[in-house]
Amino acid sequence: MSAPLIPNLFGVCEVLVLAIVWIVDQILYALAGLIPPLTGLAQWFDPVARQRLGMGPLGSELLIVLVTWLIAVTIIVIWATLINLLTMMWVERKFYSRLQDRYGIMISIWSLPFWPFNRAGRPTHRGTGYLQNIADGVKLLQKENLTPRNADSAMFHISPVLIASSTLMIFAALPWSSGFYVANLDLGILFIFAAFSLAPLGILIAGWSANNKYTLVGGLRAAAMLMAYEIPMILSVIALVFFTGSLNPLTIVRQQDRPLVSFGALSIPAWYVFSPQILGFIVFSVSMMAEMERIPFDIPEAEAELVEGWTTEYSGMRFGLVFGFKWLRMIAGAALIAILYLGGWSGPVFTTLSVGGIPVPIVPEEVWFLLKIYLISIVFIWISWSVPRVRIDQILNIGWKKLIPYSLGAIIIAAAAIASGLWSVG
Amino acid sequence: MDVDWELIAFLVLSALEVIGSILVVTNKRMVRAAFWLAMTLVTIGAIYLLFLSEFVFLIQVIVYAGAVPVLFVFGIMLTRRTIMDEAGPEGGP
Amino acid sequence: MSAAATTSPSITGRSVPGAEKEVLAQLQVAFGSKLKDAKIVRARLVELVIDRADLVPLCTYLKDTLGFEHLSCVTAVDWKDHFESIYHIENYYNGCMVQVNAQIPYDDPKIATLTGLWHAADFLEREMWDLMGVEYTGHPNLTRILLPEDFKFHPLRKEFAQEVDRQYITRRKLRGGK
Amino acid sequence: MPEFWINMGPQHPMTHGLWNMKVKVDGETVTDAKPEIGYLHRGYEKIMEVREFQKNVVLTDRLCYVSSITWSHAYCLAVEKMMGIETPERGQWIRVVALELQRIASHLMWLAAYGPDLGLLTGLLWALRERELFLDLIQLMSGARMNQNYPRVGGVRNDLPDNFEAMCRRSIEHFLEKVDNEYQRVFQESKVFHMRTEGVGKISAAEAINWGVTGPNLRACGVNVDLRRLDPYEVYEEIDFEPQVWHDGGAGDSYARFVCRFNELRESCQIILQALEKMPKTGPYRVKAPRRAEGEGYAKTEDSRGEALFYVIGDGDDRPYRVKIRSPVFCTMAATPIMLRGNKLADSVAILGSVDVCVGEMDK
Repeated sequence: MSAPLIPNLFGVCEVLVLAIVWIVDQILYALAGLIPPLTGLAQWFDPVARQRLGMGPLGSELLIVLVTWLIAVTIIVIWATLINLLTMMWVERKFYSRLQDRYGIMISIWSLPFWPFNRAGRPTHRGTGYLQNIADGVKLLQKENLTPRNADSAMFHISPVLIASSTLMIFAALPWSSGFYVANLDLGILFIFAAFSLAPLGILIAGWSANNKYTLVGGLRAAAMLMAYEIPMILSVIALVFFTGSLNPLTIVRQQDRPLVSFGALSIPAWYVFSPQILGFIVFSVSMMAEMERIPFDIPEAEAELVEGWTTEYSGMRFGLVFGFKWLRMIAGAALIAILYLGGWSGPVFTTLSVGGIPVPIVPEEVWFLLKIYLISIVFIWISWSVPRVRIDQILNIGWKKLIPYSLGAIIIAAAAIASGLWSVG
Repeated sequence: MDVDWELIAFLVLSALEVIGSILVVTNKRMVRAAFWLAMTLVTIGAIYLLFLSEFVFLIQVIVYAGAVPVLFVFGIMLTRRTIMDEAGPEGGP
Repeated sequence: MSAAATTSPSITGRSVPGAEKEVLAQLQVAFGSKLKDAKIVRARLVELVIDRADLVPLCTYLKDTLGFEHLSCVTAVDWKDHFESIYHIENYYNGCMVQVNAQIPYDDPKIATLTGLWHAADFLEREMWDLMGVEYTGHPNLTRILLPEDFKFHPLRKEFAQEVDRQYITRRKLRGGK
Repeated sequence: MPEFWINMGPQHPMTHGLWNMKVKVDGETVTDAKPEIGYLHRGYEKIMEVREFQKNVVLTDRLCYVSSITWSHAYCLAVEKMMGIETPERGQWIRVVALELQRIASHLMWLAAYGPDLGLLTGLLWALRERELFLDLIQLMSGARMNQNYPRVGGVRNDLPDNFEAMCRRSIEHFLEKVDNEYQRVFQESKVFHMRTEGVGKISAAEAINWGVTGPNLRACGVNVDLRRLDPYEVYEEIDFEPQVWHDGGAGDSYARFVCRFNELRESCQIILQALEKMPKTGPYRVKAPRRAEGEGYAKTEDSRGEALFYVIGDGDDRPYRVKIRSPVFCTMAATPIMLRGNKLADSVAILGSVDVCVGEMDK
């Protein structure tokens, strides 16, 4: 019951585009005083002049829509990769460093080797460490891209692109709040799964094309594992759809944004995790952890026996892409868990103040959503840095013999709950 | 100037699909053929999208781009390759 | 562990006092004159000197009858006029160790392998062939183990001497003298 | 999928050092294995023939960089046996303390390396953190963290420093607490750890003895052989300790090897505490060793990885005529194909990590 910070991303971008057009127009008018032929171009941009000349408004033109879309997509990509990806990597590295009794990364803005930052007497490597990931990225950019001699070069170079682009596709349909999204699809959850399911092909092609035994075994393991874990994931979502009746993430979150039980001022929200869906939630989280290749399930790149698994032969920024985009998939996975089971961006009810009948959010929706994403991710990180890796046959046993029956059980429970009327479709 | 954008999109997608399917059958390397197969199937899905059937498009992507080529490549990986033929591991990792 | 009954029923982890005398007595009864030299060096250590022909029967007796189940070490020594292949064989039941020195003539450095008795002899004999050039006949895979395959010498032989001078710097040298 | 060979090494995250484990896999199952060693061969036995008896301690220190004192001690013991001298009592007690400190440091290094083998990097950093305590103690005693050059022919280099006993007790108290609370939880009580280690890399007791497997790896098979007890050297006779032997079922697997080593950490702490108690407070710690010697001497000691045997022959010169080093890892390496066969590829790491490979001593 809080409000989004950005009520409508598309509208915001449209206003932005129109403002830019207006500024450009003013500059063109000013230049037209010097160069008369520019007057026509300036009038073409000017809505007032267009109306006078009978050309119709510019805002409905395809160009403006296209530019607005581009800006919206760019904003989401920058938001996801440049801000959240780096923050997530920083959180993980800092968190597991503290788990291991050490400081971890410490390169910050005070480590920059020029004047305002690097002053005499100030230690250079005592910061928060946020810039370490950027430094790593710059290092990877400077490195040479090696291609193995006998590799299938085209496929070898295509697969990082395939993995990166399919991961970014997720964010086209992933809303960050009730207003902060690119596209509101009716089948948004299905679209996200479609984008998720494209990556295994890239992993397999990467493992095959490098012409290396480690990558081959790593790719085989990745394919076997991802196939085994996608099925329970989708089955548990099917169980959820019995309750939601919709695949639109906005609708799913809206259904959860109400109190389930109230104890005076406090109340338990109607998140699907507090419903008979708890079994599906567990199955979904475990499968998502496998989908992210986090440590108990990270056999595709088990560095102990397979050097670096299917990423062994990549170097330079190609390695950076396939390595860094794991965190992007982690953000997407945590966001999916939050949307489907943990109420998405709906904050706890008691944090909303009611001033004269109008609910005033103390914290905007985006903050709640990010908080949930990072908490889920920290739980994943915590698990993955405190248990050893599971073996391939054990992983497949867990996947095929435990998770799939459990997810089928979740479907039965959900169907029974709906059929007996214990739970009504939201 | 009334451009039928849907027609243009349909033509472009069909051209991609035809080229992709030709590449599938002519390519000598099996993994490349599987890759082109995936591309062909995705473009077929995009044509479904032109007919405003979103659900079929998404299912097409999940099944025919996510699962079927993966199975194909999985099968290809299980076949014999030159790096496995070396008697000892002297010639490469 | 067929020979457990002769010494002690199970491995207790403690040594039996006086076991070396008993072992030596039994060996002298069984082999008699074939032992060129047999003595107790110290507690729990018996030393035997034999000819290379008697190695396998002696070791079979040691392993099967006396319960010496652990071949600890195989050493080949270059005595310039003859070789010696020295086996340290240990008994886990009474803590006794037998050191078998098998003598090998210099011009024919061959001795029977013990891989039939102890698998441990596999690597140990390969190492000694690699470094000393004593050929263990009957060894299933007598190839170089520590040195490269194409190495041409057996470096532990005394004729393979690459360092003759002593390896230290005198104080006079440190001070700048010669 | 045809069977094919995979190189695990020589440049590989699994090999703790420089050796190559060739593994033949059928899909994910290991069908054959072939260790290929010698990448770190430095010809120690040859070099030692041109150095004086005492100066060889510098070399034996470097046989295994995580377990220097135990190796130098084995060499010094063999030379003492050859020369017929005996260390004074206080020297022997100091040696026992040094040996056990080194054993703990070595086992902690093994524990640290075993963590990443199973994908548990947290274990690495925790074990290395406590290893610092023991390296500090060793530094206090000998002046160096690694390659201490501490044992001497005829004793040890220097007496214990004044406050050593108190520092030692404090560190051990802290360490035992960490063992019970942290290591026990992150390793032994973790279900995934049990899944990864139990039942893999099995070797029977008879086979282990026949292949020459010694030390904790043999005790994990249920064979009660600890050379500190079976063939006591120094003053181990007077110390009351329990060799860590795996008695339950499932003997000889990776988990048993882990438990034996892990419990030796605690046992070594108890030995150190006892030694500090029983040690004569004053007295000579070293005798003068003769410069030249003739004869032969052999000593076998319980190294942190198994039976370390030195066989030294002197010909009357001040240099040994022949030195033979029996490395426990060298013999264990011959038995690894037995442990590996039939297991999964991922298990090969869990198995080879549990046998505690140190390439320096293996390749000599």
